[in-house]
Order: sequence, then C-alpha cells, then structure tokens
Amino acid sequence: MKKIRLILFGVFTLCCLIAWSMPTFAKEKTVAFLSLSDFTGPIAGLAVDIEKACEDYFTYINENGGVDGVKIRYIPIDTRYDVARAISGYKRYRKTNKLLVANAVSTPIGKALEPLFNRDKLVWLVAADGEFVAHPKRGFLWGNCYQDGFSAALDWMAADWKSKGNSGMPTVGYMGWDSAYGRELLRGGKEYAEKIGVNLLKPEYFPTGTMDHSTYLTRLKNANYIWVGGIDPNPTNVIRDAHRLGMTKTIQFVCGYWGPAQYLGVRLHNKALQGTVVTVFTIRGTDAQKHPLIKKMWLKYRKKPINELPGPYGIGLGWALHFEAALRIALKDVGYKKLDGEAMFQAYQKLGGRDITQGIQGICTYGPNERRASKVVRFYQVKGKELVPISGWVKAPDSISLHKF
Amino acid sequence: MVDFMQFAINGILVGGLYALVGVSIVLVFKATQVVSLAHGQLLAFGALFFWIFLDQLNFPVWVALLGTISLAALMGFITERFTIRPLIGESLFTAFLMTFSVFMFLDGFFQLYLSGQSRAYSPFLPEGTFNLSGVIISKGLLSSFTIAMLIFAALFAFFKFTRTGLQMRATSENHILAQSAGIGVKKVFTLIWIISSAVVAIGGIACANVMDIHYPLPYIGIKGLIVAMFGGLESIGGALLAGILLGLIENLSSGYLDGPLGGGVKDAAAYVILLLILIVKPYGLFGLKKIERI
Amino acid sequence: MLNIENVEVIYSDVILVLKGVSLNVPAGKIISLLGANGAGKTTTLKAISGLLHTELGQVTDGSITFDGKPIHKLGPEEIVRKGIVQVLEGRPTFEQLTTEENLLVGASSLKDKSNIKSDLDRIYGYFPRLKELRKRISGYLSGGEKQMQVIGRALMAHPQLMLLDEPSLGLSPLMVDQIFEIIETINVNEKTSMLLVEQNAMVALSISHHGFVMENGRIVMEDTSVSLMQNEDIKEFYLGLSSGGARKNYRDVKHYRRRKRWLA
Amino acid sequence: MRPCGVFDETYEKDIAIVRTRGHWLLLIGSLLFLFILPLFAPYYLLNLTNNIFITVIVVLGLQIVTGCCGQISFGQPAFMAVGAFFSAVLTTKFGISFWIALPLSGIAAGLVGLIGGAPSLRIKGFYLAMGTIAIFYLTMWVITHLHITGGHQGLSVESPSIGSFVFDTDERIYYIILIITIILTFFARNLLRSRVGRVFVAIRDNDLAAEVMGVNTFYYKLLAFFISCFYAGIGGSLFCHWYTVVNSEQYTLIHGLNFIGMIIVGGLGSIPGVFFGVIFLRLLDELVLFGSPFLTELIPKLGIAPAASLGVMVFGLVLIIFLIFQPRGLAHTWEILKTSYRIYPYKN
Repeated sequence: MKKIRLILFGVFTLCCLIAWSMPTFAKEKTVAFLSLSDFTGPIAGLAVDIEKACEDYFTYINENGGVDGVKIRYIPIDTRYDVARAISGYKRYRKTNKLLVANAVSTPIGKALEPLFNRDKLVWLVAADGEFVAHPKRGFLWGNCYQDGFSAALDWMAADWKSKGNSGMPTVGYMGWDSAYGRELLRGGKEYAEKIGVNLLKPEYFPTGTMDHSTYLTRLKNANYIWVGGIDPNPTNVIRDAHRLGMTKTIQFVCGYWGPAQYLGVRLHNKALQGTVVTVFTIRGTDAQKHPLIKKMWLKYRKKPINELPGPYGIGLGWALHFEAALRIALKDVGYKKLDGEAMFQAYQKLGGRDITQGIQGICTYGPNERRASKVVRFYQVKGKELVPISGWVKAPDSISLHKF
Repeated sequence: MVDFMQFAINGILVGGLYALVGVSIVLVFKATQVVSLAHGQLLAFGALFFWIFLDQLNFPVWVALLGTISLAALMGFITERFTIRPLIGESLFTAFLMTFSVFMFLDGFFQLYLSGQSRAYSPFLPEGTFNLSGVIISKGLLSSFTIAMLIFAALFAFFKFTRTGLQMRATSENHILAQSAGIGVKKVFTLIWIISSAVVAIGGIACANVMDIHYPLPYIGIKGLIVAMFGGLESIGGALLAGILLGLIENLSSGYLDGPLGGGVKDAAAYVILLLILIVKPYGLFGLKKIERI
Repeated sequence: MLNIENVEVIYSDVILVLKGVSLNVPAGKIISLLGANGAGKTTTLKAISGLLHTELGQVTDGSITFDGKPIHKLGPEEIVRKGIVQVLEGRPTFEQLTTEENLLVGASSLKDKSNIKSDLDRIYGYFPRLKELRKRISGYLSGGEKQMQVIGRALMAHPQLMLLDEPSLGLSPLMVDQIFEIIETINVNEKTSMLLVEQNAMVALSISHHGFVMENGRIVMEDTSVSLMQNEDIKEFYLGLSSGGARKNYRDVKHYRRRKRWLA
Repeated sequence: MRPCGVFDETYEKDIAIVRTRGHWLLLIGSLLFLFILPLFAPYYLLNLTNNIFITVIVVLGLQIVTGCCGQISFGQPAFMAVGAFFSAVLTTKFGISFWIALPLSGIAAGLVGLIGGAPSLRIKGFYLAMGTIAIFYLTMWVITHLHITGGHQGLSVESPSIGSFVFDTDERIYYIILIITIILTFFARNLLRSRVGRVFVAIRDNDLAAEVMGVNTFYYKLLAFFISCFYAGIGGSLFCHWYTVVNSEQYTLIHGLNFIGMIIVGGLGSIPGVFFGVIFLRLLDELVLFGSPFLTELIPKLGIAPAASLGVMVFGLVLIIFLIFQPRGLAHTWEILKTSYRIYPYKN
C-alpha cells in the first residue's frame, strides 16, 4: 500500500513538472492562434466541429510551408464554458511567442477577457454580440451579429407572409435560452420588429436542459412564425416538440446559425424539421458540400463521406481564412520581426471589401469602425434529407444602431 | 382549460421519467446510505449503450434492451466494487464525493465518445399523437411513461414478495443486524447497485428518447436527486409520487408564471417547492424520520 | 465444538480489548460468560460471530475454531451459515418489517427454502405470542415480544451454537424467567449449544452448565456453574450475596485485594 | 510542528497557535516569501496564486459551516455571486469606494446566507444540502432577473484604487488578496479555538446533545452560515474586482461541488486542510486545463475534443484514487507527519 502511494505521488509530481516546464516550441517562425472554446460543455455540440475546421485549415497551411514561411501554431483550450478557466488559460498562453489572435467562444468569456485582450493589444474574435459592434474596440465578430441575423429573418418572414397572399404583418414568437446569449438577439431585434411593424409576442426563455418545451410552445400558438434560439440539438428538440403538438403544420419555424445542422438535427429528426428555415452567415447544407475548399479540407483531414459534413464547419474555416489573410497583410506591412497584436489589428481592419472566405461567407466588411465580418445572410430550408438554399446572399438590416447599448 | 390539461399531462408524463431516475438513487441510498451523483452518468451510459446496440449494431429492440441492461448492471457492479466498497467505514461525505469523482471520470468517457456530436435513436417506440378534445398526447412519451410505471410495479413486487427483496429491506434498516442474521451485506450492496444501475439505464433510454443523447443528459441525475429528496430518501413510492409532482410543478409553473416573472421559472419553481416541502416535512414526503437518542 | 484460544482483539489499531481469551463451548451445553461492564464479553461474542469488522476491530492473535475449522477470518454471513448465530444486545429488530418478515430474514442463510413454512410453525410453537403478532410492524412491539422475536429469528437459521448477549436486559423479572425457560427448552429440544453473556448472573448460572468470568479482557475464573455459585467471590461481586452482613471498611479493602489478585 | 520533548506547561501555551521559535521563524519566513513573491514570480503563477487565495477564502467559509459545524452547503457559489454583484452594483451604480463595498458585500452575502441557513432549523444532512442547492438556484435566478445587476449580461467593474494608484494588474491586486486571506485565515483559526468554535464542533458531532446542554443550536447554525457566507461574499467581491467583470455564468453548481471536494480532500474541520485541498484541486484543474493543448501538440492525431475529454477523465480518476487511498484528507496525512516528527527518535 505504501509503495503504491509513493508511486502515485511520484507520477503526480512528474506530471506537474512536465506540464509546468512545457516548452513554448520556439523552433521556426511561428505565430499563435489561441482558441478558448468549449469542448466538453454545453456548446460543445457545435464548437467542436468549428474548432476542427480551424485546426484542419491551419494544418493545411503548415503542410504547405505556412504563410510566407511563417507557420501557425493553433492552441485550443477547453474552458468548459467556465470564465475562470478561460482566464487562467489565457494568462497561461499570453506570453506565447507571437500570440496574435485569441478567440473567445462564449459570450461571458468574451466579456470577461475583453479588458485583458485590450491591454495586451491582441486581436480577439468573438461570436456575435452586438455590444462589440456598438462600441468597437479590438474585438472582431466571426460573421454578422445575432440581432442582424434575427432582423434579416424578420424581413424574410414579412416577405414570405405577403407572398402567401396575406395582408398586414405576421405575428412572430421568440424562444431562446434563459441566458445572456438567449436574450442578446432582442437587444436590437426587438426594436427592429417595432420599426417594421411585425407583431412580436412576449419572448419565451427556457433553461438549457429542458425535457419538454410544450408550455412555451403552447403560449406561442397564435404566432405565424416562431424563431427558435439555442444551440443544436436544442432547437431541434423544440421543433420536434412543436411537431408533436401539431404546430409545424401551421407555423413556420426559423432558426439562427446555431440552429439545426445538416448532420445533427436534420438527420436525427428529419420528419419534424421539414420546412424549417435556418438563417446563417456562412454557406450550409448542399451548398457547403459542393464548396471546393470545404470539401477538400473535410475529405483530406476528416476522411469521412461529404454528406457527414457538420453544418458549422464553414465557420471555423472562416476564422482561419481571415487570420491567414490578415497575417499576409501584416507580414507585408511590418515583417515577421515586428509582427505583434497591434500590426495584426491594423491588418484586420484592412480586410474589408474583399472576398476572403472564397464564398463561404459574404464579402468581408471589417474596417476601422466596423467589426462585423460580413453583413449578409443566407436562408436555408430543410427539404427532404437536405438543407437547401432558398435565397442568395441577402443584406441584413443594421439593428445595432436601434438599440442603446 | 385545454392549456392546463396540456401542461399537466405533459408534466406527468415527463415526471414519470424523473421518478425512474429518482428511484434508482433511492434504492442505493436505502441500502447503503450513500447519496449518489454517479447515477447521472450511469443514466447517460445506459442511453449510449442502447444507441450503440440499436443504431450502430442494428440489433432488434429487445436484444438491445437486454444488452444495455446487462452492460449497465456491469457498470454498476464495477462502480460499487472499486469505488464505493473501499470506502465502507468512512464518512458518507467521502462516499458522496466519490460518486462525484466517478461522475467526472465517466463524464470524460461520455464526452470522448460524443466528441461534441449528439445522437438520437431511430424510432423504436410508437410515434404519433392522440388528440383528446384539443389535448395532445404524444404516443412516444406515453409509452415511455408506461414502461416507467411497469418498472415501478416490478420493483414493488420484488421488494414485497421475494426473499432477496426482503433481505434488501432488512439490510437497508440495520447493517449490523442484517449481518448477524446471516445476510451477506456486501453482496446486497453489490446487488442493489446492479439493480439500480439497470433501472437508471432504462430511465436514461426513456429520457434520451425525449431529449437525445447530448451534453446535458448526465445532469438529469441532479433532477433525480431532487426527486429522491422530495419523496424522502427511503421511499420508493415517495420517489414515484415526487417524480410526477416535480414534472407537474415544472410544467405548471413555467406555464403560468413565466409570463409575469420574466422567464426561466421552470427550474426555480421546482426548487422553491422542494424547499417549502423540506421545511414542512424535513424528511421529504415519505422519508423515515430517524428517532435520535442521545 | 467452539474453541477459542488465546484471542487478542484490537479496535482501530490501538485499543487492545481482549488480551488473550481462551474458552470452549462443548456441544449441546449452555455456557455462561460473566463479567463487569467493559470486561470484553460482547467483544468476545463479536469476535466469534465476525461482527468485529464492522466496528474496525480485528483479531490480531490466537485462533477461533468451530468443529475444528478456523473461523476468525470469515465474514459474519459465512459464520452464520456455519451454524453460529449471535443474538445482539438490546434486542434490535428490523423495525419497518412485520414480525413474520423478521423471522423470514432470519432464514437468509439457509440454502434450502422448502422447510421455511414448518420452521415458522416451530417458532410459533415456542412463542405462541408471536403468532398473534405476525402481521404487526415490529417497531411497535413491547420489549419482551421483541426479545422473543429476536430469539425466534436466530432459531430460524438452525444454529448449532447461539450466542446470546444479555437477553434479560431491561425486562421485568417475570419476563426474564419466561425467556430463560424458553432458552432452556430450546437447548434441550434442539440440542443447540449456547454461549450466554449475562449481567444477571443468578439466572444465567441457574440454567447453564459451565461458567467463565471475565475481567478487563481476560478470563479470570472458570468452573462448573454449581461450583461457581458456591464461590465466595462470585457471590460477593455477581450474585450480591454478602456473607459478612453489613459492610465494613476493612471488607472493602479486602474486596480491593481480591480484585487485584484477579487482575494480576 | 514541535520536536520531541517540547511540552506545554500552561494553558496559554496549550492553545497558542505559534508555539516555538521555529514556528515564528517559519511563519515570518513564509509570510516574507509570500510578500516578495510578485518580484520574481511569472505573471501566470500570480494568476494562479490569486485564484488559489480567493478560493481559499471561500472554502474557509465552507470549512466553518460544513467541516466544523456539520451543515453541508452546496450554495457557496451563489453567495459568492451575491458578494460579487453587491460590490459591483455599489461601486458602479452608487459610486461607493471598493474599500467600503468589500466588507459591505461580505455582510450582504452573510445576510442572504441567513436565508440559506434558515432551513437548518428543521432539516439536516443531505436534505439540508439539497435545500442549499435550492437556495443556490433561487439566488441565481433572482440575480439574473433583476434590472440593477445587469441581468444575464452582468456588469463591468473598475479595479480597486487608492488615490491614483490602481490595483489593475495581477501583481498589484495580489497584495490586497494576500492580506485579506491572511486576516481571514487568522480569524477562522481563532474562531475555532474560541467558545463559538467549540459549540460548532459540538453541533457537528451531535446537535441534539448540544441542544440539551443548553446551546441554542439554531442561533449557532445561523451564525455559522452567516460567517461562511461572509467569507464567500468577500471572495466574490475580490473575484469580481480582480476580473473587473461580473457575470452570473461564472457561478455554477459544479463550483459548489468542487468546493465541497476541496474540504474533503483537504480534511474536514481543519484550517490547514483548506489550503491543502484548494491547492491540490486547483493545481489538478490547471494541469488538466493545459494537459489537453499539450497533448494535441504532442500527438496531433488525437484531435482537440478527445484531448479535452481526457482532461476531465484524469480529473475524476485522480480524485477517485485520492479518495481510495486517503479518504480522510490531506490534513490527516499532515497530522501523521507532524506526529512522526514529534516522536521522531522514539518511533518503533
């Protein structure tokens, strides 16, 4: 017994030493991309796929000699959606050689780390919170912001309502997580609904682990359209419950970019999801499967059939492509030696007006006072077993200016 | 009125599943006095095994079910044998923390297997709905509720009429006395963990049928804990009633209070009621009041 | 039949309770074990029945053999299966179970389930009162009824040796007589050996064949019951029969010296 | 640690915290070390020590109510949140200085804690633990649905400052956290040696017996809850001013379970045990946090999600092994070490 204890203690100390003395891998010219993401927590369902895409593209770049000879070091950290862990993780890696960009997957983490990122003069990426657009600092959004997507969907609903021969404006219900993210969409989205005259019902917020959503749905039964927030498979389950209640026949369900993904919700509960519309800032479904870069990355590094492509894979490629483009600009401007977060920040601001993502997202709009990667969205609908496009790139209305942040 | 019925019926049907999770915790507590968090993971793994058997290996439903139950029982056995057994004689606190550690350990495996993806069963319960004058009852939920009730009936019969059941009831009352009467208490512990894991695995299948196998599935274990406390940690019937009540309270509160209070009432209301009940009846609805002597 | 040799018991690795106890119980006999509180009588019984483990105690030296086979390393349920049943002190019952269920629990160690019905009838034969109470939750029984139930439960296991821990504790004299009468009957009818731990030495010695006296973890005296009853010291300390009449100071001193001699 | 042959001759000596000259040297030495730590420690290590000290404050509170008074509480993160939000609201919305807000937030959390402790009048053991989980959810629900706390969005907070000196880096705020930790540790240590501390232990061991002996158990249970939540509130306030942001999603039930884990790993009822437990679990957590990126760099084939899951697994596994081999906590090992030092030449 004593011996076992001693051995265990030894192993533990050894592990500690290894982890602490972990070298910073300063071999060749490298730059680092830090991703504080959730691999084992509530948003792992989609975050993992996105991170995989990012990792794949960086591997691809490194295998082909890097960006002008500079290799990219990708550091993923599992935060488990916990702010303290994220901060700890960031501080551990903040002195990494040429750390240029940190990515914060989760609204609270982004907010908590904002002052640190700003002080360290880093570029940081964050999901889609309007606050960062309203008060632009050094943070850049992955795509457009949540409320813009919601407003674009409201526009789509109004048009769809008219095209079906109805007069006036539709009644819209809103369902979301009972969290900061769930409420973010209405900070601006609500004002936009008032502006265009859509009748927005009282929003419903549900806890993340809810088994039965019928109470929320029942209260929205008079709506013509229902927007379902939350991260897949949550929206899928909501719509499935609605399907059980027979609501999918009369009500059109619309989701955001965290909504039903091709290989997740759509495949698992295909019948219930028929006709559901998804609003995204990247290409999805059949479009994504046809896209040459996505296809290449997926087949090369994941080695699975293309029809198993997870929906949000394109988002991660978006991060990587933006990073690559900005790195090229920064290297040209200041060279590797002087490369730092500030140079990268300037480079990111110069990305606007170009098609960086090869059509995965719309034309880039990053600029000195603009933090949205693009201002366009695309609508997809579940038809049969596929997620098919029902529109081209549509300009999303700017609803940030309507809300007082 | 139709709304009320709809809320109530869905609440009861979901509550039946909560009850199943709650009773598995009650079983373990009754025999071993250990409050278990590990059951959340046993539940998730039950659901996962069933998915592997049903959708990966394409076994018929009953084979998959048998396979799941035996694997879950094996997991329960291993958990008891290697983590709880060495702690016999230590404080119950420590045992509780052990179940938490087991939860974390298994959570790693669960996340490893899921790897961010979720899974859903290909339909194996009847689909579709009944419509009772406006109130819609899902056949899937109804049949999982029925299964839950059947398991409860089986548990009642087992404890009332079989010799092993009698021995378990005796053990749950007094370990030393049970030993002196020739009951192999350790064997009973193992057996009760096996039964309880099998029950919770079935609960897991039923829950996963409603909410898919994904990240929050193990956290239903906490709901089970509430049910167990609510009904009283020693009472199987209490767990049944408490589970159904919990489902009802959740649905009715979120049905009628979400509007005025601004959302997210579902969890909070259940806890308010739990607190109130504990204050009025400190040992749950049907828990045994321990007579304390100095 | 049961042979204890030089047994040492230590609780939680530090407290030495039995310091080399030796005694033996011949088949079919009643043996009584007397001693003051804390002498180690109950510990001796628990060492035999294997219940020590649950209280962090362990047998560190010596041996306990039953029919020639060592048993001190077995678990309590295996020892019960070998035919040694302990009736615990304070007549604990399974309070939530009915009387009949309590008796059935007693039969847990039996592999053969076919005779259980007749066993029940046999117990009801010894204790007709229990038959009237068979459906009653046993938490509500009176002390004497509980004691009957506890002895009945032990009998269900068909013991060859019963270890009785203070069956008279807290019972009225009438009840004590009744219980001991039944114990004697059982001994005669079933040929069950008994190891009887008692404070009430008078009653214990009256039904037993042989007696041991324990003091501070050691056996200090051993004789047949008849001669023990005649022993001056036993009379003094356990039977409460003082030959010298009124207590005087010098007698106290003498007591002290006698006790001293025992402990040496 | 007292060497062999040193005995107490008076009662004062018997209850003294610092007993020998060696103790004084050790104490002053380690304090000195802690005070000059920022001069040479890397930035990251300071982050860790800050985190550890704040957790120590919170867990000290938990040790008082759970380890010493026997009332299990899972609600500690909620009381942290109360302290954090109270302090945040006071400083941002009312312009009150951090130095006043800090003790006030402790008191506010303590008062909310009284509500948490109220059920202990009737319920005990795991039922009470469940009650505290209920209090946890209710408190968090109220915090997230109030307007003044910023609801789910939380608030941004200023760093504390004296005049123009702003404690805005880890090195600077380290001193605030360190001093408060030392004060609170000393207070807890003294509390447990006092009459109140003995009453707590009496209640833990047998509250009925304590009551019969004339102790107003309910009052003392409430007192224990108040002190414990006061600690949590102070911890929460420090936490929010250190991170300069406060958000309800920082305080989850899993943290509460972890805190309980810390006192068990450290040893129930022992003040040094708190330090052992917090340091052990925090280091383990950090190790797991950095283990996964390390693994992915070492074995790129592994992939990121599996590496992260391995981390969770290792965390659980180490805890399991720890509990099997030392279920009484590190404080127990510490006691054994101390004793063997004390009886050193005479050990058999």
